Amino acid sequence: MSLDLTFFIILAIMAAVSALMVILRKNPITSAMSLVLHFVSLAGLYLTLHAQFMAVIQMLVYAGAIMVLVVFVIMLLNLGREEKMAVRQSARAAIGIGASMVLGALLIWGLTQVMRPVAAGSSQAMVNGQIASVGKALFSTAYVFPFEMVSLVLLAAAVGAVVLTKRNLK
Amino acid sequence: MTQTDLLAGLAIEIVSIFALIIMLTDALVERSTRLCETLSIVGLLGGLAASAYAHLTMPGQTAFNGMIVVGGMSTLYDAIFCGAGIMTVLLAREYLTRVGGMFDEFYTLLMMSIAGMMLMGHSADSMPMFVGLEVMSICFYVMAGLMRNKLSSNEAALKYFLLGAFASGFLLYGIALVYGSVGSTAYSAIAAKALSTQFPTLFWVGIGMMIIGLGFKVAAFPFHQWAPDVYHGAPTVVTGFMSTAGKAAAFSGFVGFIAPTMASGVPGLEKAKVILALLAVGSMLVGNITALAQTNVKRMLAYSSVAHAGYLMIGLAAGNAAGWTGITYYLVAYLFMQIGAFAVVGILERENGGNLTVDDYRGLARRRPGLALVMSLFMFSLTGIPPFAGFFGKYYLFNAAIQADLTWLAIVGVVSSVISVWFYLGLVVIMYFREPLGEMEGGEASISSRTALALSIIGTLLIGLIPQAIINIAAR
Amino acid sequence: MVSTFLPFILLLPLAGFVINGIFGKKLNSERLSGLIGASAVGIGFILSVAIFIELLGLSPDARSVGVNLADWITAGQFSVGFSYLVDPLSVVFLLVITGVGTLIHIYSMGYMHGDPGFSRFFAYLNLFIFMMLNLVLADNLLLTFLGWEGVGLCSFLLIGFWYDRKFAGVGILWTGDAAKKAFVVNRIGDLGMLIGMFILFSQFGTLNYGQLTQVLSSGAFFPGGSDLLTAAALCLFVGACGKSAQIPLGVWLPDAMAGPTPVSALIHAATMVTAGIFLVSRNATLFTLSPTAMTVVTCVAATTALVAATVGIVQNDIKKVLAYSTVSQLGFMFVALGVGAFTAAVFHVVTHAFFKALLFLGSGSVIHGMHEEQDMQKMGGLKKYMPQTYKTYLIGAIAIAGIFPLSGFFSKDEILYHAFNDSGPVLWVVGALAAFCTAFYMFRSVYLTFDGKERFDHHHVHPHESPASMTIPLWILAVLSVVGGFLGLPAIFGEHVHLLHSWLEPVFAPAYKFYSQHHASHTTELVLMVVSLCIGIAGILTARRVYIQKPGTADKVAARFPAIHKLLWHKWYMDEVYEVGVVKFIWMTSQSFLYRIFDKKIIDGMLHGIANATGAAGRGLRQLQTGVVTNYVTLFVLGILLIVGYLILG
Amino acid sequence: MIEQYIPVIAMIVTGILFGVVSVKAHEILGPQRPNKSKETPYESGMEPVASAHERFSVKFYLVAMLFILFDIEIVFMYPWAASFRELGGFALWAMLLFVVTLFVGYIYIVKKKALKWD
Amino acid sequence: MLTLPIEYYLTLSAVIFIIGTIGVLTRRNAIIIFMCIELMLNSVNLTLVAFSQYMGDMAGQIMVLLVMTVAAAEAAVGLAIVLALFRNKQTVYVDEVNVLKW
Repeated sequence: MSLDLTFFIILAIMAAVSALMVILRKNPITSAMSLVLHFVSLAGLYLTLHAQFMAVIQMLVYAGAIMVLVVFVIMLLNLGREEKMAVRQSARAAIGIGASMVLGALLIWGLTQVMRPVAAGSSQAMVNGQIASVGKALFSTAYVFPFEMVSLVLLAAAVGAVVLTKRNLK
Repeated sequence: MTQTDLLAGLAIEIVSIFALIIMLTDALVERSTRLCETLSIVGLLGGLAASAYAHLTMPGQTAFNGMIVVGGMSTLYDAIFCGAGIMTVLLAREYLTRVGGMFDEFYTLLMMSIAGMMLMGHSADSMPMFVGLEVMSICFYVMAGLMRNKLSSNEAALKYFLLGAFASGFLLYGIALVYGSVGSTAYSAIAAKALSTQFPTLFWVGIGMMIIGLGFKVAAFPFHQWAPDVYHGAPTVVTGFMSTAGKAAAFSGFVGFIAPTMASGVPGLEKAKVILALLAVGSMLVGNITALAQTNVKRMLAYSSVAHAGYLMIGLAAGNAAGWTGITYYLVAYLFMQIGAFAVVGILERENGGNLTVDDYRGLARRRPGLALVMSLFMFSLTGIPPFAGFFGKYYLFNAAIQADLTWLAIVGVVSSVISVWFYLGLVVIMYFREPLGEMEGGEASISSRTALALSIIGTLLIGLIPQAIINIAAR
Repeated sequence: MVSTFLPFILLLPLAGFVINGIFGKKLNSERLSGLIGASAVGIGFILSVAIFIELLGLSPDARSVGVNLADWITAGQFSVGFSYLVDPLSVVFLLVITGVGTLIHIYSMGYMHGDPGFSRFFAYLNLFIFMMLNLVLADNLLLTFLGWEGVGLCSFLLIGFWYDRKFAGVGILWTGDAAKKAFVVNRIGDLGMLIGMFILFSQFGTLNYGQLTQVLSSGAFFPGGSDLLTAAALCLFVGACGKSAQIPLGVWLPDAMAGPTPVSALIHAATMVTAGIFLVSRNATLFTLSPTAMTVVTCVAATTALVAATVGIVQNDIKKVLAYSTVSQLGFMFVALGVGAFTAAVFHVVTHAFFKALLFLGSGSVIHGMHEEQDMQKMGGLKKYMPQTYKTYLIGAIAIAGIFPLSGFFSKDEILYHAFNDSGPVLWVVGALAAFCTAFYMFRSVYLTFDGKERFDHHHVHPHESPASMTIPLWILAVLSVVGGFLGLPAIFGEHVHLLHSWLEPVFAPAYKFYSQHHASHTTELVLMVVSLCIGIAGILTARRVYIQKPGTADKVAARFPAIHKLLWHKWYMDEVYEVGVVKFIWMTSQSFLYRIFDKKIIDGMLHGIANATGAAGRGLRQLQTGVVTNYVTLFVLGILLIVGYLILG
Repeated sequence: MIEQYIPVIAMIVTGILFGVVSVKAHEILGPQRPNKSKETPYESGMEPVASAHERFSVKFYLVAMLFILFDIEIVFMYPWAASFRELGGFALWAMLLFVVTLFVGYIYIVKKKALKWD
Repeated sequence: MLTLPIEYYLTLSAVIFIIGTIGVLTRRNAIIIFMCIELMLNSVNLTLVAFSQYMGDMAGQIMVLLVMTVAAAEAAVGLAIVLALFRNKQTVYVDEVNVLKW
């Protein structure tokens, strides 16, 4: 077993198990911490793909910023207590879970049946994963417009957060 | 990047910059509501002018390395978004002040969402489409919850947010799979490379997921369930805006990737057509039939908007040029009649959620004859009675279906529009032919609300009289 | 000249609608509003006559002029304009609509006097005329459909004109409900018509009447085979059934009587309800190509004619008698269409427009004079109070009963003749029975209303004759009802005396290519004429026996014919025969079966059933909307599963 | 080529192990004899009066939200900063526009007193 | 060099995506539902990065940048909505939030 495969398997198991923990743990804080672990393992997986910059910002944005916010809110609302049960046991939930499982099986089967490894650009991967390549692409004519527009998403979020939560807004 | 690129994106840039200016105005100026209102209208008119300029000087050109496309249909989309924005601005202050949601941030969010929509309408690549969609959606989540002290508004925002983010996940997955199969996010790559892709399954699952994601945004069955609740709980002006401009934006995104897919000739195209046709059938029937059982006018209109998404999807399923122009025409027509209907609902609504049930509309013709008359016109148009705009919209869409050998789909469309007669004209009958239950308070409209109503009436009639002009612009 | 006048004919009523609709309240003058409304149509009539004269001057083959006003829809190679076709058929309808329309406008100025919605009423009437003209003048199905929907809308607005009045209809309490019922039933018909249009368009790529007729008559049949052709014809016929109140879509017409009487006369007797006949005549070639469709038309029409006539017998509301009569007469017209006698159908449309408008306006005059009383049992002996109304109403009744030489005789006889000739004795007998009933109930209404004891309350009701603005139109229509028959004299009077036939010849020539008509000898024709005349007279006499003649008279007759005396003419025995044999049977069948069960239970039940089923489906689907996000997600995921599964496995 | 990341991974693993071991070691090594007064939180000798889980003010949330805003800004700055000389003037203007846009957001938040601590 | 077949990544990401979906379907707590949606978005990111690297095309990674930005913004807005709801009705459980129905 090659080193690549070893790493992949370890990280993949980590990612899948932590994802399962997110949906199975009763305590919201535990779920949140599992999610952090999941983000970290995804960052590891990005490294196995040689997408170094992606791995870095995965840690910064997800594990850093977003999870901070989530945990903040959980604390804020004093939701540290546990739910009665982690997963609802009802016919509807069973249908939903069943349907999702079948969907997942279909997806995996469909995506792997006809796939051949895409190797066209894999030699490029080392270069493309580097921060400089991302910079070059991001500031090219093509992507600069979506990049500028995405700032509106952030502003809208800021305005929305203020308007929805700030007390005594004028 | 060149000057041409900047000029091509000018409409979006103007609206975005005005959004920033309004944000600053809101932050720095005391009592800035009127100023924000004026700035919004100026910005939207500017956007319209820039879009018209682009349509005249560079129709059909692409800019930013094929990221966005200019002129033709995208100009009509711009007109829909800006038009809806202007009417919403005219209606908003009076209504929001009454129901307790008057924050100047409303104008910032409105302008930002319009910028997002315009980006969607112009996009020739799934990347800007996604960004535009998210700008729009995030603004909508907040706008739906704008009456932050009302539980119904909070609930609407929460439901919209959770389901919307969930659907975004599917859209994104679809984009990723299509990207993997054709090697690019550009729509032109779908048309050029999809036929030769080694991974047709990947491609079709991707397209299917994108249909699901955008099907949610247009509120198509079975992804429609958010719409009645959100449209009901959100402030009425926001509902009117979301259900017209929001739907139009989602359809502009839809047409963007479905059109090249239909043109690509990839094996399996028939399956995609079947799916779109079934979504259309489900939306039309479920929307119209459920609307029958509603007692709340806002909810009734919400369900009927699901049905209208179904009519529009007929155009997608047809997958021909007549379908695309039909969708565009219908969206223009729908803008006026639907936003007008919600304007009337908003004018009548009271701060505690009163005057919203069908019973409150009894005998409206005697108490508010003007409002009853315009509401009836909108109802007639929504039903699809000639010569109002709604009739021609349906006509073009059904015609497109027939051209695509989908006569059965057109027939289902006609049948479901017959069902819609019951509740649309039922409301007219109630307004005109029923005794009122008690005294009605409210219903006085300010000058700006009247202007908005007049605009929608003129639009509904004019679009019906000059359908060809709209079709000509769309076909360019 | 045609192309110069036509826009005025069309646009004047539209202008009248706009003026009365927008400025009506501001004008605040009944005289002015009425004048604007009536003159808009009146000028149209004069111009129509001018067009008619011009066409007369042309050779028969050149009497077809297309006028294109504006391009309306262009989609690909498919284009529809606001383009109109002036040909013999449309000119006949044009003259009837504007002519009768003018008279009814004048009449309305008297009838609606003092109504707060006076100007609104005239605005609607004018809009109706505009839409109706679009319907008949269009040169393509789509524009006809625009007019079709438009007249439906106007009918809706006008039936519900007094929306806040109580009205006892079939399962209906309010006038507004009657309007809605009419509209909904009509939409079902429209659905059929739309589907028919779709089929035609998908097969031929055109909706233009000229092109359709050309393709069809070229012998190159439907690319889709004759089944599709039958389907298209039947779909159009469903539309025609809706507008022209044929079984099973006829239930709305009696309830439509909730509208003001001039509306009943104009829309629900003279013009709009004949739109179905127009539609079939316009597409005569299509129908003649499908024997199945023709048979269906005949059967539906004959059933309607007879059923409606029997139901008419037991009605006590004077307007309802006329309403059922209208349904029955429309059935006659469709019988004519079904046997390929298109000219006879159009002929009956014209004469029917005269005498039925006359009868409705007469009944309106009665209702007006009786302070809005419509129940015939509370009338009686009115002829001395309103002699003008009585005389004209009587003329109308004689005309519809089919008495020589009034107009109804000729047109009805022609239909019966063709029924006998082209179908057979069974159809003839059905028609004759219906004709008998017609004569009977019409004279029943005459006697109950104008003759016999005065059954109204003299303290509260003071019958009076109506003003001149109402009686003058009555007299004009009476004259037309008398002489109208000479438009189509039967062949025994000589060659080429059937003016209408020669006039319409070029229009129906392509259709006759596929549906040759039999010609019987003059003797057969004469015998049939005499028999049908006798039937009419018999109907009248029966009515007279039952409602006028006193027991004394009956005794005298009985003494002369002792044998028949016991059976028929003895008062008590006659009463019993009448009670048990005729009235009870007919009453039973019509009141309990036809009216109560067939009309109310089956047809209304079906409509309500559909409505209830959709309503229940609506309430059921509503339960899906539980308000809980996770449930929504479940449906969402199921949808995704189906879509993705279909894409991967399908 | 995953080998080049081994030192990084080794460090992460060591860090995690150190954290886990130092928390868990005393549970395993030390004696476990809990009683009721030992389990109550130490409040300088006072009896605890309420739950230790106290709800924070919403101001914390607004600050955290602002942190996200500028965190993302930084994320987009990295690729630019890493090679801004090669990218040239165009990228400078693009980045400037981005920063200015977000600065408008900053002004808004400050002026709306979303960060005011009272 | 990338030595593993891309199916490995696609399969893993499909698995995580479905786990996220199941979480959305079964949890009651709006915040946890939101976390599950984040799981789904992350799995898509993995797919995008994999495609991007295997095809040698930068668009996928740019897309991931944008998705992360959007996710951050959604987190801010979504949690603000939860806070606003909590203020009016002391709950974050979605099955207790059903005033709007039918």
